[in-house]
Formats: sequence, structure tokens, C-alpha cells
Amino acid sequence: MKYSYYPGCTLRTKAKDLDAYARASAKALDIELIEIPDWQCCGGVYPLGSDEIATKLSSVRALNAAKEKGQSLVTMCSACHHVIKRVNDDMKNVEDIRTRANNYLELDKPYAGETEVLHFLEVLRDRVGFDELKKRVVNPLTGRKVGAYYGCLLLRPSKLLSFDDPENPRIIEDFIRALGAEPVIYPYRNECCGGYISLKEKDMSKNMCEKIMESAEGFGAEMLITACPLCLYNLNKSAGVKLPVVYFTELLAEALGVKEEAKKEVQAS
Amino acid sequence: MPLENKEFKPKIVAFCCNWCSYAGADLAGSSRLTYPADVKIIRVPCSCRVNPMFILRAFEKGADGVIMCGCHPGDCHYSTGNYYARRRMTLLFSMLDYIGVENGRTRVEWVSAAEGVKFSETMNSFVEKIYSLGENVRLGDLRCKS
Amino acid sequence: MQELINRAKELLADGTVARVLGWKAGDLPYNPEPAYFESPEELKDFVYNGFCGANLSKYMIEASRLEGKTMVCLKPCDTYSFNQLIKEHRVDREKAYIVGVGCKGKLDIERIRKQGIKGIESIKGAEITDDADTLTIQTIYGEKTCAYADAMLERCHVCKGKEHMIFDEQIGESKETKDAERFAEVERIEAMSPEEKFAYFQSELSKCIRCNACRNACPACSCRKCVFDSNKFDSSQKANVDSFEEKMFHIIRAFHVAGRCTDCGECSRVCPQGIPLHLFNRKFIKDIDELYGEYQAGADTDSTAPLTDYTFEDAEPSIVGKRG
Amino acid sequence: MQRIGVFVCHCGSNIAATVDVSKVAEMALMEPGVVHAEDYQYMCSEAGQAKIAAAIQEKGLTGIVVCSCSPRMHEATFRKAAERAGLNPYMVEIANIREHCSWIHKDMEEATKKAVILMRAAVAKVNLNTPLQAGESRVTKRALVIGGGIAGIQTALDIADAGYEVDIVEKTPSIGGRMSQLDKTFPTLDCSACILTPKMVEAAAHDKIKIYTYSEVEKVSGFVGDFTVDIRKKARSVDMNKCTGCGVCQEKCPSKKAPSEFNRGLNTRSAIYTPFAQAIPNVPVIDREACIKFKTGKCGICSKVCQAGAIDYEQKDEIVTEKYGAIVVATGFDTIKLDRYDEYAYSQSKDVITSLELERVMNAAGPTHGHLERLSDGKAPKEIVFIQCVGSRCADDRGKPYCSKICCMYTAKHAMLIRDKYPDVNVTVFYIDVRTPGKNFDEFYRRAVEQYGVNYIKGQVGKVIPQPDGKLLVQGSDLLDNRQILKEADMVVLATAIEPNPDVRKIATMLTASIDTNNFLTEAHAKLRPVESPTAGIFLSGVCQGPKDIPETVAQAGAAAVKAIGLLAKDKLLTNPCTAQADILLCNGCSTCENVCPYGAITYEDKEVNDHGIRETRRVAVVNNALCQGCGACTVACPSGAMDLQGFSNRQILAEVDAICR
Amino acid sequence: MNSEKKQAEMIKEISGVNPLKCMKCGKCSATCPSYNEMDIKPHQFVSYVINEDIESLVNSKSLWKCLSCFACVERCPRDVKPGKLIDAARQVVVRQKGQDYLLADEIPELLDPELPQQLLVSAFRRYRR
Repeated sequence: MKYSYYPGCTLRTKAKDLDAYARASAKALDIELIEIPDWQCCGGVYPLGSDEIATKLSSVRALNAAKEKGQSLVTMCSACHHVIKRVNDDMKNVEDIRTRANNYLELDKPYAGETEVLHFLEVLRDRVGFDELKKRVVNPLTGRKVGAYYGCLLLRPSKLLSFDDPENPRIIEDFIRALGAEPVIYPYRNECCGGYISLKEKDMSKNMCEKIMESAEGFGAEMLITACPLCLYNLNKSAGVKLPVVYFTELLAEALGVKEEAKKEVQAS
Repeated sequence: MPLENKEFKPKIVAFCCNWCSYAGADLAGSSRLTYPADVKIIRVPCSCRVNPMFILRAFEKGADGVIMCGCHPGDCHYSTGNYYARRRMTLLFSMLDYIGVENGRTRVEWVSAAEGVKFSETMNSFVEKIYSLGENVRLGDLRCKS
Repeated sequence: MQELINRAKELLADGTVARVLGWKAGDLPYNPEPAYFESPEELKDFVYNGFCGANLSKYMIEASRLEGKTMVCLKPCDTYSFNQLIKEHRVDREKAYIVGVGCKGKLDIERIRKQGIKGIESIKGAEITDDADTLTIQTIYGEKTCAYADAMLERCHVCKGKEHMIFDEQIGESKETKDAERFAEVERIEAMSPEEKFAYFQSELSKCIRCNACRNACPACSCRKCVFDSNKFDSSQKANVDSFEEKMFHIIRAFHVAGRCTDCGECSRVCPQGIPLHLFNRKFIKDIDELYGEYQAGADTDSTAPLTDYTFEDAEPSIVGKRG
Repeated sequence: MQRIGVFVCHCGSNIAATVDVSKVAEMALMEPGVVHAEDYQYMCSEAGQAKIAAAIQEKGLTGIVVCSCSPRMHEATFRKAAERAGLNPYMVEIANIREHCSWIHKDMEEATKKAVILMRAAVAKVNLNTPLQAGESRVTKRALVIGGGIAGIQTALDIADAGYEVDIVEKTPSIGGRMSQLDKTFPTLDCSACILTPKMVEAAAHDKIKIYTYSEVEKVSGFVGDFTVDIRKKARSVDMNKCTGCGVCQEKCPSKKAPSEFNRGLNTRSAIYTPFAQAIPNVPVIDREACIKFKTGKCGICSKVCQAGAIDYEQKDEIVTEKYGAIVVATGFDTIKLDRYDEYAYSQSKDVITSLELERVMNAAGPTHGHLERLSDGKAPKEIVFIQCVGSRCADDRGKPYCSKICCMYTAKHAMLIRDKYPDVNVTVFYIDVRTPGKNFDEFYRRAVEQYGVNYIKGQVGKVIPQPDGKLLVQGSDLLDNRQILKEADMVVLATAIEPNPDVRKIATMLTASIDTNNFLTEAHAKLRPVESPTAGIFLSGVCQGPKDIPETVAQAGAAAVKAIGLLAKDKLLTNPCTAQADILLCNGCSTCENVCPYGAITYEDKEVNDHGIRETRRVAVVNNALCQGCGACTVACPSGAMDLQGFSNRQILAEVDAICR
Repeated sequence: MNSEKKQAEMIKEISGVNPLKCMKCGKCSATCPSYNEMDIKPHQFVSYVINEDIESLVNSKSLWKCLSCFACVERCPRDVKPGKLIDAARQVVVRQKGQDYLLADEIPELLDPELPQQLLVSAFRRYRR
């Protein structure tokens, strides 16, 4: 299984571990993640203005690079996934954006949303299959009570992202189960952590994260996993209860027995 | 609606089946949903009553667009009429396109008795399309090259 | 040819058939015409060569009403038409003794003429038994040659195959002569702009003199009375005036045979004005194949015709604009 | 040449305000064949019709054109008027200058021009009209009611009381429908079973009513007055004639894990079961999916304990074919699935329930024996929150665009009943609007507020958040106080949108009855023919036509019955003479038309024809006028033009085309 | 067209929202995690756009309290999506020169060692032109 891979800015800086654990796990699962050359930051939030083109071009470049290789584009960070998937939808369905972006980029062949954008979790669910993943686990995380934290970016708007049921998602729970751990379902797993508001309104975000943490703890979670570096940052700043929060790939690497080597790599870089 | 050519008043014939689309047109009327007066409706019992000869005749006599409306597939009052009509019209329109009558001048739309809004929207967009295409070739001239 | 004549004599003699439907020599070396033969003596005029393009299936509509069986000579592609007529209850299978005759492609005198060969006196190499792939043509200007394939009818370049779809016995070898794409010309026209399309067909159809040769030759155009001869559609004026019939004849004719036309090519073959009328029928065939699945009229006698059939998921007519 | 009269209607100002009617009449006189033209205020009025009659007689008209409203509105009126004046009714054509002209155009000049063209087309058509004679067809004096809920039962009772045979086909093992699942009914709080059960019994005992339960309509053919219907009687595995309804089999059945449909899956039932105690017929069925005998071949306990020997494992589905003159659809509704509304935690918490589930919880025969308790832990709730409009009035594809109509009232009913029986329980209702149009309805709702202290909050709920302690945190809006509310509740009840029974689409297709985008059956006229389908002989009863409550359903059921009775009371029906006709001289005998006829109305015969002196026998098409419904599919399939449609002939339609494109 | 009307049209165009579809159920406000921080509540966005009172909308605190979490967009039963309206209003503001909500000078003091890149780029996109 070969995929084009878009790591995103944070995975090269503060979230190196999200990336390193993902790569190590992918290798263990015989998934080849081929980083697309010269990728640029997606911008973190989807540019909403229908008249904005420049801010969507970095995503289009990445999508086109994958198209040229004939591969699906895999993302790891929730924000990158959200942005790239939605830009891709624009390129496919919004004629005006498609025309203007193509005029701007002057590609050999115009890009029209041909690339399939997959979050790594979707690769695990739909390509590898959680049953197969379960078979590949060498260190089952038996007895661990893990809460999935989805946040907003992976799920909404659900029609565009078509990732999972936006109100009752199960993909990360199934993932946790596949690793041998016990998923803890709590109602705040799809509520916002505050997102970028935490830059200027730190208290708002802290209070929101506290609700999330309290709810998760109340339902028996011992730790939370997430796919988003910003969620991780915000959750760690929660005002009250503090459960450990790690990236889902860390748990995956651990279960697949490749955590230590990946860790070394992170520390070395 | 763009009126590039103010002189141009297209002739548009709409064939509507009695049970769904004619009733849909009635509903558009009773809901006061406007569409251009260029559209004239001919009532037929079912879309399967529409003989390609009627459509060719319209084009021969100078129609700029012909639209046929019927019940939605699966909802035909006569069970299957619109299925036959669908195939006939697909082939006819393809042939018309082939001899130089732009595809935009022919259309089939399924409109139920409850879809007054759709009827008026359909007619508006069809008329707009005909305006953008301008006057039709005279199919009557097909065998009269000067 | 002799084998055919011998067999015909046998069948006439033992009473299996009351007559033979074949071709007899015309006044020129390249225009044999369909003919009935009712006795061994008459058979001396029987010919079968590369110029016997005429599809005899349609004659069987009349022959089915005659007393006794008719031995009919059908080339592989003619058998499709015969099947189609059976399907439409127009011919009586029991009244026909079908001899599937061999065919290695039929010739088109116009193609020979187009190569600058004029003043033709005789042609060698057109006999069906001859394996030569060259025609030797004696003209008043001397002897000329022409490759057999270059003289073939358009329809033979897109040959449907050498199998007879229906027969009682087969006489003679057949050869598949396909060397061109069946829909290439249709595709060329499809790619034109609307103005070019209209200009093209206007230019072709303006040649039409409404002689009805196409209608008379077409095995699918077998109506007792054509709509253009009845008053059912206000379409029966004969004079070449501003009437419905004159303008729309070919389009309507093509529509009436859509899903029934076997693509036998007789319409184009017999047109004295050389209008490529088969391009209408073939357009419908191409659309039917693409939209409703491959369908060959006359390949059998019991399949449902595309225009009397449907599926819930059929393409919407808007597909015409979307196919680009 | 025809002598045509043209009558232009003002329709008050409906037409005359935008169409210059006198101009239309004036222009009409220039059309070929037109010998008389006039305009009048209301052509459909008695005076208007008298004008038409007078002109027919005085001017010897052979055809008339009425330029007025849609032919769907008054074609019949004008045809009758013409007939009374001695003109063949099929010599009347309507130019629709109201719905298709005056109502949709604003510019007088433009509208008048169009009206003139529409008039011309109609005149051109009438010029080619020929007098037609309606045929007759017989009426089978028996009605079929599809669906055995309150709508179906009431319709059947009314038809039977008028003296006609009527059959009810009900899909489930018992009649009773949704109403049998309800505890109390608004606005009088009668016990639902107390008022429904007597009707069920009456239907079962009525000598004119035959009930097929556990049965479905499989195939419908024919037409008004003469339908032929195949009914599939699903294998009950119990002999209806032998069973005494003692109930021992259900008691002894070891397989008791099947979810009870009647109790909305809130508890379980045995594999051999009657849905509820008052079921009619009181004969159980074996659910073969759940039955151990059917799954493994072992068991057979029910057979052993049945003293009547009624158990029959070998029983097979049976097809019964019956003839009917009229068919009433009463297929009812279900609540929508809530999978896509998980912000209300329906699939995450047992204490979030639908209102219909609450009916079962409050019912003495329900899973909690009528005690109001939480389904998760059986504890008595202290705080209950109701959420209205769950899935109703939704513009997105999760829910339904319409108002479900009954929820405001049943929510008020539930709130009131709870406050009445459990005064210590607090009840809060989140609403968007409270809609109570109906006799004594608003008074009912006000009582809930004023007398019973139900707390109504205007605003929708955003999320129901289950708490670790089992409580439910309801996060909602209070739009009037402009605040966000967090309310802790023990139970949340969702007023779930209703939708037509999903089977109705299949049934509508069989009946060729039209259906709207929401799967409600379409009525022939939204105001004037609300209980008839546009398809003749098909009538609508209950929610299959649109959301309605019990009193409305019963009223409509009666109306549908009256319409059906009106049909059954006739001995003969006039058939539509606009049928296909084959010109045997032109017919090729190719069978193409036969292949596209949906009614099997075309057959081929060897007929002797006289073709201009030549006599011969030919295979030609013959149309059965009683079967032909006049769709015209054959006319286009026929390559020779031998097949034509009376009333919509090729030449008539071409004349209209010509008139429009002139 | 006056400038408020123009801005209202612009907001409708950028957001792709037809505010007239709103049935005033308040589900957006019931959903919003920032509700208590907002002066103009999510369900009110709609009427501000309909009434073309864009001045109040762009000067509201709410503009900067919305998290773009799309919960209201997801749950809105009428396909109105107030979150998109507020996003569009924010666009209208940040596109005007000198209207940035986040100034370059204030950034250093907002930083901390763990702060991910993503936060900065996102905030920049949302708050600045």
C-alpha cells in the first residue's frame, strides 16, 4: 500500500512525535507513506471566503502532487485533513474556484479534485481494516481505558468530510478496541477544545477543556488520544482535571511494538 | 434573465403529461410562480405519447426549443410510459444534436404534480438557455442548401 | 456459383421449393438484380458475384405470401435482416429455404469509378470463387486494375462477420472483411461544432431527390404503407414544397428503424445521389450500444428491442449534453 | 369544416386583469372554422354555461373552445354543458389561459399574445376533433382497504354499513395499528384501547367485512370498478380455524428474546406471539426468525402444548386473488429513525426515548406496567425534559421538511398526564412554536401550562449530554430570556417526526397512485378532492395522505368511505373514450405496440381486410377499449402510424404544434 | 446600494447562507460552546444580516469568540448555518486595512514553549488579512 503523505507544519516542529509514531507504525503495517516534495503549510483553517484563492493553493499543490503519482493523499493532523479535504471538494465541485486556482497554478494538466484525501485513521479502518490491525498488534494494550477525543475538525461539516457520524462517531473507539484497550465513550468527545481561541482567550479554552476532561474522567477514561496537535496543546492546559493526552499514533506504535525506536528518532532530531 | 438580443423572442414548445407535469404547471400557476411567456404548453396524456415527429415538426416550423415533462421515473400514471419516453427522447435529442441542433434546445424534465416550484424553475432555466443559444437553425432548411 | 445453381435445380426438382430467389445478370457487368427463378431453364440467367450486394431478405415478405417455399440466397449480413423480419412477424420462416451464401465483401461500382476508371466494359476478379484480391477491369481506354478491398462497399469495411445467423444450408466460403472502425465517421461528425454539423448534413441532404430508393431497399422500412404516404401525420404531400415530409424524411426514417436497423447498409448502397444515409442509423446504433448495452438487431429473433425496453436506471436524456 | 365557438372567461379578474379577454375573442374570429366568439365574467357559472348552450343551438356549433382555467379544473363542467346543449362532449377543448398564462405573467400585452396563441392551438385541435362515445365498464361491488389501523377500520366499517362487501389487508398479525399502541388520546384523555377495541371487534364481527391479517397486497391490475388484486397471506404457522386463542403456546414458548414490535422494542416477546392482549384475530403467529423449531429443527413445544392442534409448521404463504371496484389506502405512519440525531443521545442513553415509546411506558400493558420509570435503572424520574420538532421542519436531509402536526398536542398530553399522576415530577418542554389549531386544542395546551404547571421554554435543544451518574444534561436555548440553559434531567422524551409507512411507495407503484417527495400519497385536488387519489378508484384514508391526528383521521376515513360507496353504488362506469385505435389497413402486424402496452390491451388477430379491393387475411393489432387507458405508448412505437389515440391524435397534436410555432 | 446593504450582500455571498431560511428555533444558540462569551448570540446573527445591521455585527465581541467549531452548522435544521455567517462577517472586517484583531506586537507575550505552529497559523488566518 503506497500513499502520498502530507505531514503538515506542526508535525515537523512541535508534534514530531505524532509524525514519527505514524511513520514507524505505517512501516510495521507495510504501508508506505511517501512524503510529497516541497509541501507547504495548509494554513490551519479552511479559508471560507468563496473569493479566496491564494490561501487554497498550497492544498491544491499537495493534492496535485498526489494526483501525478496516482496515489491517495494521507494526512495525519486533523486540521490539515480538514483544510485539504475541503479544498479538494471545492476543486471538484466549485467551478469558479477550480478555474481560478488552475489559472493561477498553470499545471500541466488542470486539477479537478481527482485525488482522494484520507486521514490515517481512515487508512487504518478502510484499507488495513481494524480486524487486520488487531492481528498485527504485538503489545495489546489490555486493561487501558482510553477516551477518544475527536474535536471538531475531523467530523464537521460531516457531509463534506464524510468521516464518521458527527454526533456519535466510532472510528477512534474501534481503533482503540483493535489495539486491545477499552474505549471510553463520553459525550464531550466531539465538543470543541477552543481551537485557535486559546491564543488570545486562554481562559475560554481552559474552561472548555476542563469540561471535556471532567466528562472523560467521569466515564472512567484514564487517558485521552487525539489526532490534532492544537487539541493536544489545549487539553494539556485544561483548568481542572488533567488526564494524560497523547497522539493516537503513539498508542498505535506502542501496540505494534515500534514505540521505542520511534521515540529515539524524535529525541535525536 | 439576460436579454442580449431584445428582438429575439423564442418559440418554445413544452409537452406536458396530463397527470404530473401538466398538474405541476397548474400548481406553478396557482402559486403565481412566473416563467417567461415564450413557453407554450401542449397537454398529452403521457410523456410516452410524444412522438419524435411532433418535436421535429416544431423545429421544422421554427421552434427554438422543445421541452418535454413527465412524471418522475417510477411514478408514471401509466406505470411505464415515461421509461419508453426517456429512451426515445434520449435517442432523438442525441440525433438532433448530431445534425446541429444544440443539445441545450431540447430537454426532458420530470416534474410531479406537487412540484410547481420545480416546474417554474425548469422553465426559467430552459428559457434562459434558449436565449443564450439564440435563434435556432431552421431545421426546415435541412434539405434546402442554397 | 455453379454449386448454387446445381443445388437450386435439385431443390426445384424435388419440390422442396417452388422458386428460387437470387440474382440475375443485368445489362452491365456490374449491375446484377434480384430475381425469382421458377424452373431449371430460368436458372441459366442466375448470377452470384461481388456485385450482388442487394439484400434479398425484404423480398421474402412478398414471397411469404406465395404458395410453397422459396429458396432464398442470403449473405451473412442479410441473415440479420431476415431474423429481424421474423421477429416482427413479417416473414414466414416456414416459407423460406435459406441458403447461406459465401461472401468475401461486396463491390461498389462508384468506388471503382472514383479511382478514375471509366468506360468499363468488363470486370474480372469479381466472381465469388475467385481468390484473387485484384480486380482486372477492361475499359475502352485499356485494361486497369484495382485492389478488391479498395472497391468494396463501405459496409463491408465494417463487416459484421462471416457467420450466417440463420440458414438451412450453407454454400461457399465467407471472409470477414472488416478493416475499419464502424463508428469512426459518426465520431468525426459528433466532434464537429453545431454549425459544422448542420452544414454537413444540409450539404448531404440537399442532394436528396426523394426517389425513395433507400426506403424501397431497406428491409426495416417494410411498412405496408409508409407514414409518408398516409395522412396520419399530415405528411403525405408529394410535391417538393415546404412540407413536413421533405425536410424530416431521413431523420424520421432513421428513428422509425432505430433499434430495428441491422446496419445492412442498403440505404447508402442504393442512393443514386451517394448520400451516406447509414450515418443516421449508425448514430442510433452507437447511442443504443453506449446507453443501453450492445445490441445487434437481427442477431436473434426473440430479444427485446431497445426501444420497447427500459430499466429504472436508464440514462436521462440530459446525458446527451454531458457526453461532450 | 367545423363551426367553432370560442368562449373567453374573465374568471373575475383572475384572467381579465392580465389578459385582454375581448382581444382574445376578437382574434378568435379570425381563426379558420371559428364562427362565434365571446367573453364573459365567469364561463363556469350557470349564466356562462347558458351562453355556451345558446351559442351551440343558435349558431349550430360543432365544436367549442373555452379559454379559461386549467382543464383539470373545469373540462368536465364544460363538457357536460356542451352535452346538455346537444354537442358531443369530446368536441370541447380548453385553452388554459389562467394557470398557464394570466397567473404567471404580469405584462398585459405579453400575456394577451400568449393567450391568443393558446386559443389558436385549441382551435386548431378542435378543427380535427371527432365526436367520441364513452364506453361502459362494470363495477365490482366490493372494496379493498389496505391497512388495518383506525383509518382502515373506520373506512371499512362505513363501507360495510352501507351494505357493501369490504376486505381489510393488514400487514401485521393484528388490526389496530398505531392507535392500539397509544395510552391516552387528546384532547379528552380517553383511554385509547377503550375507544379503539370496540371498533376492532365490530369490524371483526361485521358480516360484510373480511379481514386478512399478516397479509400484504402483492399485485394490482385492472382499473376503476374492476381491480384484480393478489393478496399474500403470509404463513402464520397457526391454523386460524383451529386456534382457540388460549395463549398457552405463548406462555410455554422457550424463545422469549425477540424484541416486541408492539412495545417498540422496549421489551421482548416469545417467538409465537400475538402482538397484544386485545389482538384481532386472537390467533398467534410464529416468528420464524426467532423460533427455535425453525432455526434448529428441535423444540416443537408449542405444538405439544396446543390442545387444539392448531400449530402447523408446514404452512406456506398463500396467494388469494380477489376483484374489487374501489381501493382505499390507509397505510399509516411510523416515526422516523433517529440514527442521524445523535446529538440527542438517543442511541447512547436508554433514558432518551421517543414519544411513542413513552406511550408504551405509560401504558399498563407496556414494558413497565404503566409505571413511569427510567428504562436504564428503573428509578422514578424527577425531572423530565420533552424536546419538540425532532426531525420535523428540517430543511436538511436528516429530517422531514413538514410539520408532523400531532407532536405539540401529544407532548402537552404527556406533560399533563405525568404532572397529574406524579405531581412531584418536574416537566419541561423545549418548543419552537406550539401549534394547536383544533377544537379545544389550545385550551388543552393552556391547561398543561396553567393548571398543571408544565414549564414551556421557547428554544431548541442543542445537545443532550449523558452524565457519569446517569443523569442527562440538556443544553438548550431559552430564546425569550436570551440565555443558554443547562438542565439536568432524568429522562428526555423526543417528539419524533412521523413519516408515511415505508411500504407505501411499493403500494403506490402497484396502484399507479402518485406520491409526493415525502412519500405521502397525492390527493386529486389539495382542497376540493382531498380523499381521492388522481388515479380513479383509489381513495386515501389517514396519515398516508398527510400528518393528521385521530379525529381528523376518522373524519377522513369516513370521507374516503363515502367516495368509495359512491363508486360502488354505480352499476356501470363510463370509460374514457380517448383510447388507442389501430388502422388495420396500415398495420404491419409487427407486435411492437403490443410490447410496450402496460395494460395488455393490445392483441393480434388474423383478420380479413379489404385493402382497396384486395381482400386478404392479415395479422393485425386489436385494442381492447375496456383495458386501454389511453397513454399512447403504442402510438409512438408504431412505425407506420397505424396506431393513433382518440382525442390526442397525431394530427391534432401536430396542429397544436403548428399553431404555436406559426 | 448603501455600504451596509453591500456588506450584508457580501456576507450572504461569502457564506453561501440564505438567512431567510431560519425558523428561529435557537438550536445554534443551544449548541454554541462560546454562547456565554458572546454579546450577539448565534441565533441573532441571522436577523442582523436580514436587517442589514452589519455595523453592530462587525463591532460585536461575538466575532472573535466564535471558534469555527461548526457545531451550529452541523446541527442547524434549516440549513442556515450561523457559524458561516459569523465567519463571513469576520472576513468583512479583516479585509479592511488596519482591522486586524491580532497585532504583530502582541504575539510574543502570547507564546509559550509548547505552543504548536498550527495555533499561530490558524489564528493568523482567522484574525488577520
